[in-house]
Amino acid sequence: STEIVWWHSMQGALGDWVNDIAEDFNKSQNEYVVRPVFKGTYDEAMTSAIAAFRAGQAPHILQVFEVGTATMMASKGVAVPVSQVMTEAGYTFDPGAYIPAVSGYYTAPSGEMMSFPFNSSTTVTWFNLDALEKAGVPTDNLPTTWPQIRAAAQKLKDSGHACPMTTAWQGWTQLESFSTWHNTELATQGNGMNGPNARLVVNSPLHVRHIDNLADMSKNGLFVYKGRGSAPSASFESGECAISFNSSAAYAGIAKNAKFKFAVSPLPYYPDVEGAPQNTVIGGASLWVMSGKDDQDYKGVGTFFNYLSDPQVQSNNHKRTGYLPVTLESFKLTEDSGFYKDNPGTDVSVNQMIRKTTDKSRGIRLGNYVQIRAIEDEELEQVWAGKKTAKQALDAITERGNVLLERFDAAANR
Amino acid sequence: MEKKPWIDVLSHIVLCVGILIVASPIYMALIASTHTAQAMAQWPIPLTPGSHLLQNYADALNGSGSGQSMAVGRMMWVSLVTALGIAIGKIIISLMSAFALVYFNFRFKTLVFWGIFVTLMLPVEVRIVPTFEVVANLGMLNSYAGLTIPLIASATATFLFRQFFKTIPNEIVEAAKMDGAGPIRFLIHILIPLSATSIAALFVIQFIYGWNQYLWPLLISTNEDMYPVVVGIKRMIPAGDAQTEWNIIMATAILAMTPPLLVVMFMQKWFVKGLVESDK
Amino acid sequence: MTLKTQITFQSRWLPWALIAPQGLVVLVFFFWPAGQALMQSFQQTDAFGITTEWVGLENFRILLSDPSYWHSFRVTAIFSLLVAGLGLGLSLLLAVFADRIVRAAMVYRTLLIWPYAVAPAVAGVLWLFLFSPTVGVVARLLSSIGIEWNSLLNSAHAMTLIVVASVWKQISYNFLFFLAGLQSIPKSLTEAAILDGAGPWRRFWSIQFPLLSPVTFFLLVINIVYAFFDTFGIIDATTQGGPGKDTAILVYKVYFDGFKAMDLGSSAAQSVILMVLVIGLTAIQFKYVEKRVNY
Amino acid sequence: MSAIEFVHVNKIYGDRARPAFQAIHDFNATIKPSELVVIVGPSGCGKSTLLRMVAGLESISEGQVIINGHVVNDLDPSRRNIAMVFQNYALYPHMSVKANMAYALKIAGMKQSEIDLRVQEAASILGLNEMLERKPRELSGGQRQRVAMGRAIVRQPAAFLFDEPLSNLDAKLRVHTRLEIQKLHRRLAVTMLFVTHDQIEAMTLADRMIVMNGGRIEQFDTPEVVYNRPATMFVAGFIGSPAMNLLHHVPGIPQGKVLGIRPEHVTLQPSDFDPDVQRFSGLRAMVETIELLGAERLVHARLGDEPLVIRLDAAAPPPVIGDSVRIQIATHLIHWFDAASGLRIEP
Amino acid sequence: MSAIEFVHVNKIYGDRARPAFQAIHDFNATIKPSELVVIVGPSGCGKSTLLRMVAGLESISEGQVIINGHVVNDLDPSRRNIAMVFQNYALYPHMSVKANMAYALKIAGMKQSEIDLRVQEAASILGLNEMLERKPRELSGGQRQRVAMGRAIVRQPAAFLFDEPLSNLDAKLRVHTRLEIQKLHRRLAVTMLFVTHDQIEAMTLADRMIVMNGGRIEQFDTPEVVYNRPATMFVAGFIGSPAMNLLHHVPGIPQGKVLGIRPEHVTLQPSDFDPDVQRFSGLRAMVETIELLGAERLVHARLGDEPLVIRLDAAAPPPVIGDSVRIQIATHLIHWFDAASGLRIEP
Ligand SMILES: Nc1ncnc2c1ncn2[C@@H]1O[C@H](COP(=O)(O)OP(=O)(O)OP(=O)(O)O)[C@@H](O)[C@H]1O
Ligand SMILES: Nc1ncnc2c1ncn2[C@@H]1O[C@H](COP(=O)(O)OP(=O)(O)OP(=O)(O)O)[C@@H](O)[C@H]1O
Ligand SMILES: O=P(O)(O)OC[C@H](O)CO
Ligand SMILES: [Mg+2]
Ligand SMILES: [Mg+2]
Repeated sequence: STEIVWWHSMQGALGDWVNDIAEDFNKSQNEYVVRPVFKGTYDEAMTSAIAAFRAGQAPHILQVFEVGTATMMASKGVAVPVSQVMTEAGYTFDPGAYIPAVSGYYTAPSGEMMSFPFNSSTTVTWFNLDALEKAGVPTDNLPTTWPQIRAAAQKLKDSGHACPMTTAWQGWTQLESFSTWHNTELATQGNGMNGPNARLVVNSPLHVRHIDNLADMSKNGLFVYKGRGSAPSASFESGECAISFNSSAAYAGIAKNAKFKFAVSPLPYYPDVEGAPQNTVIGGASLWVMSGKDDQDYKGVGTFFNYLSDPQVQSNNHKRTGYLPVTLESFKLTEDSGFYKDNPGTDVSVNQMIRKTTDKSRGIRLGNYVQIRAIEDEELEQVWAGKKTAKQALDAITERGNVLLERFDAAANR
Repeated sequence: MEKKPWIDVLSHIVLCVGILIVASPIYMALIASTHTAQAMAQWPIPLTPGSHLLQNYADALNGSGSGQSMAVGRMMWVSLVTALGIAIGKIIISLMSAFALVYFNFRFKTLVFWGIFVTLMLPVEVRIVPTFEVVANLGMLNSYAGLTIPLIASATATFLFRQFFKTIPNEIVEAAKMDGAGPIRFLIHILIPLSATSIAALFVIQFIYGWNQYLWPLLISTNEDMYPVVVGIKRMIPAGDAQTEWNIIMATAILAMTPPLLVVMFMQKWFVKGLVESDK
Repeated sequence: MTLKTQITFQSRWLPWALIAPQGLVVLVFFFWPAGQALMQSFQQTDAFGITTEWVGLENFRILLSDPSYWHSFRVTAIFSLLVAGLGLGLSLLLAVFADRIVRAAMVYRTLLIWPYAVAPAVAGVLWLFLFSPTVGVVARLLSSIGIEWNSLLNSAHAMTLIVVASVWKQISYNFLFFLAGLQSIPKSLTEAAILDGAGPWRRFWSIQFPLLSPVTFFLLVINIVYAFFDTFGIIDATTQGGPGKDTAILVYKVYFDGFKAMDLGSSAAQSVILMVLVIGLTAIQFKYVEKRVNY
Repeated sequence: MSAIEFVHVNKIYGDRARPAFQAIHDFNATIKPSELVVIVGPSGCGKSTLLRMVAGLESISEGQVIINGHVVNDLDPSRRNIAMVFQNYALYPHMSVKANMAYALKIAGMKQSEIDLRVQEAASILGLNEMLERKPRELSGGQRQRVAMGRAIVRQPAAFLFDEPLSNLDAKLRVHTRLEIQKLHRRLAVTMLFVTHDQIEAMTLADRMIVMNGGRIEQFDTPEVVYNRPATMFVAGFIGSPAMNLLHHVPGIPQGKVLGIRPEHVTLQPSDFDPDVQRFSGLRAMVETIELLGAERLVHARLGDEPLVIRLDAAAPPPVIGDSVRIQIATHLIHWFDAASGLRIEP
Repeated sequence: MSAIEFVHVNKIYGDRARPAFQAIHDFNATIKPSELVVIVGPSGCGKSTLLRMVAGLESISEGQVIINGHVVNDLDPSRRNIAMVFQNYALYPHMSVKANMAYALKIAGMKQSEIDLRVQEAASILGLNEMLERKPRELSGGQRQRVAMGRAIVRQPAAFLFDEPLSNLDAKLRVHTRLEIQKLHRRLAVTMLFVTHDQIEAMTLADRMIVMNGGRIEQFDTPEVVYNRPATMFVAGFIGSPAMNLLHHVPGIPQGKVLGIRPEHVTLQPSDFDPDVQRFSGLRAMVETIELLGAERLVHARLGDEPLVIRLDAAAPPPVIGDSVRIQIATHLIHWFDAASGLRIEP
């Protein structure tokens, strides 16, 4: 049987999940064997893949985080579009079956869907209901706008809660998702979706206003910075922070460790901004098919992807991990199974992504994205630390990020 | 020595405080590995041993916690082979080259010397992609050779041996010559036995270096069968969205540091001796 | 000390045969890749190396015109000095006291040797755990005694954190060398100093410390190289260079740009700069060592 | 210029690991001011221990050490006003000769001008003026030895202690340095305690010498007395080179007595019999080897089953190896010892 | 049992770093089979160099070294059938005594049973049977020395080379080991070349001795001749302890001549003037120090501005320090040297 090698970055319980999927698939047929290989964190896996590709040793399937999407797309000839793989393997592939924000994000300007959305997440708000109740915030009508969030945070603080609100993935939730949620550009060229010649415009008045607001909340002890990436997750799970902006996929951990009632809501928005709320951006990762393999191999990949596209499989994945049910059908299936009734709020993420996207909200796809994320972290930390104003920091992000974008642009045009 | 009992008392105090600080992270890891995941996720976390020791270690070992399919036993084996390979390989090639550098005169000796010396200063990580390409081109991915050989390309051991060889009296060499021993016999019969303590010290240093590799094996192994245990631990530390099971992580961390710790403890006598002698 | 002429063996081919294994490994796995890295520093390329362009010194120009890169020099200097200084200072302190206590020295040594066995990746996790804002014992302990520990936003705290973790990892190694060095100082020297009326403090500074200088110097080189090169794992696990760029030392940037951000050209240029820097530094140090070391 | 008294001094070494070991047994002695006393004895007899107790480097288990009338048992080494010269010199390798000598004075807080003066003075005495700026490693063995003495001299201590200060020197330099120490002692007139296991050194240097064995005093007297009237068999065998012949089984020796005779007092094949001198005669010894030492010859022979060394003038005709020769021993030069106690028996 | 010949041997050291240095100058000598020749001379005179050229550890710059009739210049050290005992013994620290001794035989491919036999034999000769299993560090200095010899003996070499093999031993052990080597030589009757800078050692051991200075032979003769008729002033000053007095300015000494007289041939305050013996008399020397060496006394005096050592019997009454004493020198015991060339002038 043909072996399909799949490099992934799923750690902890998610690693088990990946292995289970592969095992199920391998059992479901006997022509192909999918062999998942853990290759470290997303960035480590990608570096491995780059090195392996250069040496002609790339895997068949590579899991790439959304931040690496632009790099993958810009590297022509590295990957085979997933639509092509599926079609050539004899399966029908309908991008329209996917949630628009998902399919849109992984579709190249040429209209081809490049990678297979595997574990997509989005940004949501997590509430500690016990804490809110104790602070006198009504839990049946959770805050949905920033002014309401601020008020709730104030009450939490007054009730003695040391960390009323925090945020994980600050760049993702407070700049990127924030932008699409408010139907505002983070970068030109449709946030880079239309080509590599995008430039950051993250220093717009709306962005400045929001970051100013957070800075002010921070100064008043309403917002407590708990670190980069997913590090702040633990502070919500432990009950320390009552409100947290985080990935929808934080569900698994919260469900397991939280000793309190919790709820999940869409991100808050500024009600006076026109077009808000629009839709949030995608996170997580997708599966890329690497070029240079045999037809037989690609057939196997196609078969595997076809298996993954099965609504029941997708629904199961969704329920198990908190990642999005990436097709509308699997969403329905999950709904019908009564899962959302039993686990209120778990559908929130889908609901806020399901809308028809605009040119400004399809997603963020920037080159040198990893470094740009690092710049976002660096500069925002300066704001929380009171060393820079929101405006200064956002200007700096724009300026420093654009240097990187220019270089990416230049390389892509070569 | 003069009688200053208060200094002795102070010495003990300072050392105890030092040990307290130095050992506390390890103590916390030990504690964490005896509790449930929930206990470790809430403040206050326990500071005394809990009751889940056996369960956690069993989970870590047979992987019924995070990372079900990871066989810690296999990873330990890979680590062991890698660490031994690096330690022994490095010792062997360094012994040979140090021997050549000290006991022979040949053209370009200085050039060779400096060529080897420079390698002290550029760790694998900052040239990792090109190195990977070389290894891949040589077909050494997924092999113990790929895990070990590129990592023995540094000169630490060569220099330690060179230092040590220079302290061996000339007369011993001459006695061996008169006894009819050629260079190879001299190396095997005299030099290597005499270098025992240096070899022991280097073995410890290199074993630990090999055991603790993370990035390189991660890159070079495209088959999970070839992962060392440190990669396994990193994998149990959930990034992104999964929950953090500190208990299992710490149990695995303790398991992972046990072999090098044992090596250090058992060999510390020779280790220290080797360090002192080579230092002079 | 007389100049010792080394007795040698005669052979035309044997030395080369003996050098061959190491020579080969070094050539293939060090010089070849290092050469390629050097080449990369003059190129701009996309991540997968599909398009490559020679840009001459462009990568260096961009780097050197980036104020954050210069900032990173300063951070590196501060970090290295702190790690080397504290690492050496603390381990020397422990070694001096352990040297005094003849009887229990072995016990103390065994206990102090532990961190040496811990992988940097694991060390990072341990410290992350201890300083975790939520369940970290140290973080909580500090805040309970009134120090609002916030390594996330307070640069000084963040620097403290990575310095502590890095020093911790290196302390056993230094300790072992210092102890060995102290124990090799002839006892009669100490006794002579006692008779000369020197108290323990004075004796340490005027006799033991100067006599340890070869060891100290060796360790200084080792520690600086360690601080320069081997600490990115710890930084990555704890502060990731933050807050801002205040703990982003040079090698972390090399690692981040090259390994995480896949900016190979810039990363290669940085390694070249770093290497030149370290070779220069080491050359200076070795010149100095050669002069000083042989009492 | 102080007296040093040992009053019932005992030293017991012991820690948990090893059982207690008594290195010094009830030691009593008085070193007079300005006296040069040499302590001599075989390795491990306790010489260093004794010295180190005086210096304060070793605690005193029992009894008292009294310097200049004061019990110093509990006094800090630095407060005893005593200087010590170590076998390996223990020079501070990182300090110049000058700094080595000045170190103690500096610690004592002496003025720099005063220090310079004293160092200059000591350097002149020892002929070290030329090398004040050198490091110890740049000196020869003999020069190092002198620096070690200089370091002691500058302190103008109440007493000097020397622990085998010459044993690292080669034979020629040893003789020379021995003479220098002697001169120094005469010049400074300071109390000196000098340890050696070389009996020639002891004989030539000492005003009085202490012969030690197994932690006890065997004899404490002037070199002449020690040589000519050794108090015990041990002293007889230890002092003198080649050592005194100790014969147990010579025909005519009373039971339980040992006959001691120095090699120079045994005569060979006497052709001119002197009736005035009463002699053991008619003995026959078997010549085994002969060594020529320049001015004299040592004949190693065997008397019955006991070895006998005879010292002859090189000018005299040597016996033939393997021959049996007639020897004579002058009765008035014989030393008698009790075989059981080893003590000297005065005739 | 081989002869060793040196024919116009020269040795020039030199490498890029240091300028060429000639350590041996036109050296010619023939060591007869079974002879024990001692090479003696001050440090740096080329003794070791010479030995090492015989051993093959040092190349020969010019001339030939001939062993047993074969020019060995280009022969490998191990093929010269020669054994060497080093100053620091150079025992292999990690091997047992037995293994140390067996090593060369093993390399030569000898059968184990034969090896055992030879080791046993050598061990018996040297009294090492008890300690064959010990490691060198578990042996005393003297025992180590014997192992080093044992290592040489087992090979049954054509010649033994010793490079200061006793200098790491203490005085007593030295005397003892010296005798052992002598016995060994007699027993094995093998050619031996023995280097030392200790002239007593040289005198007592040698069949003949080579006195070297600055890479040249000063004298090559039996100890008696070397002692009694030193060929040069250098030999006169080097051989004998205390050394011969060499006086340049004694009234009555002819211009350009140096008077040599051994300390034992100077007489003090002669009360009984013997008219038969022609003497330098009426000389006055100033007594500076006196050393008692047991059986004799050394009087260090000054004759004019020249030092003069006088050796007296300890039984004779010693002079008083500071006194000016009358001395006499027996003319027939005087050695005369040419002041310019240093060569002996036969009367
Ligand atoms: N610290 C110690 N602990 C136990 N025993 C000791 C200690 N120091 C010395 N001894 C023992 O005490 C005895 C006397 O030792 P000491 O050093 O005084 O001898 P010594 O006469 O100076 O000998 P040497 O001539 O070899 O220097 C020896 O048997 C020695 O083993
Ligand atoms: N490898 C060498 N290169 C240059 N000069 C050397 C070398 N070996 C010895 N010499 C010089 O040759 C001379 C003779 O040295 P050699 O070792 O033979 O003297 P030695 O008589 O054995 O002295 P010692 O009694 O000190 O052992 C010395 O001046 C020495 O410095
Ligand atoms: O935590 P995940 O898997 O939802 O992914 C988070 C995103 O990658 C942030 O960019
Ligand atoms: Mg002693
Ligand atoms: Mg020599």
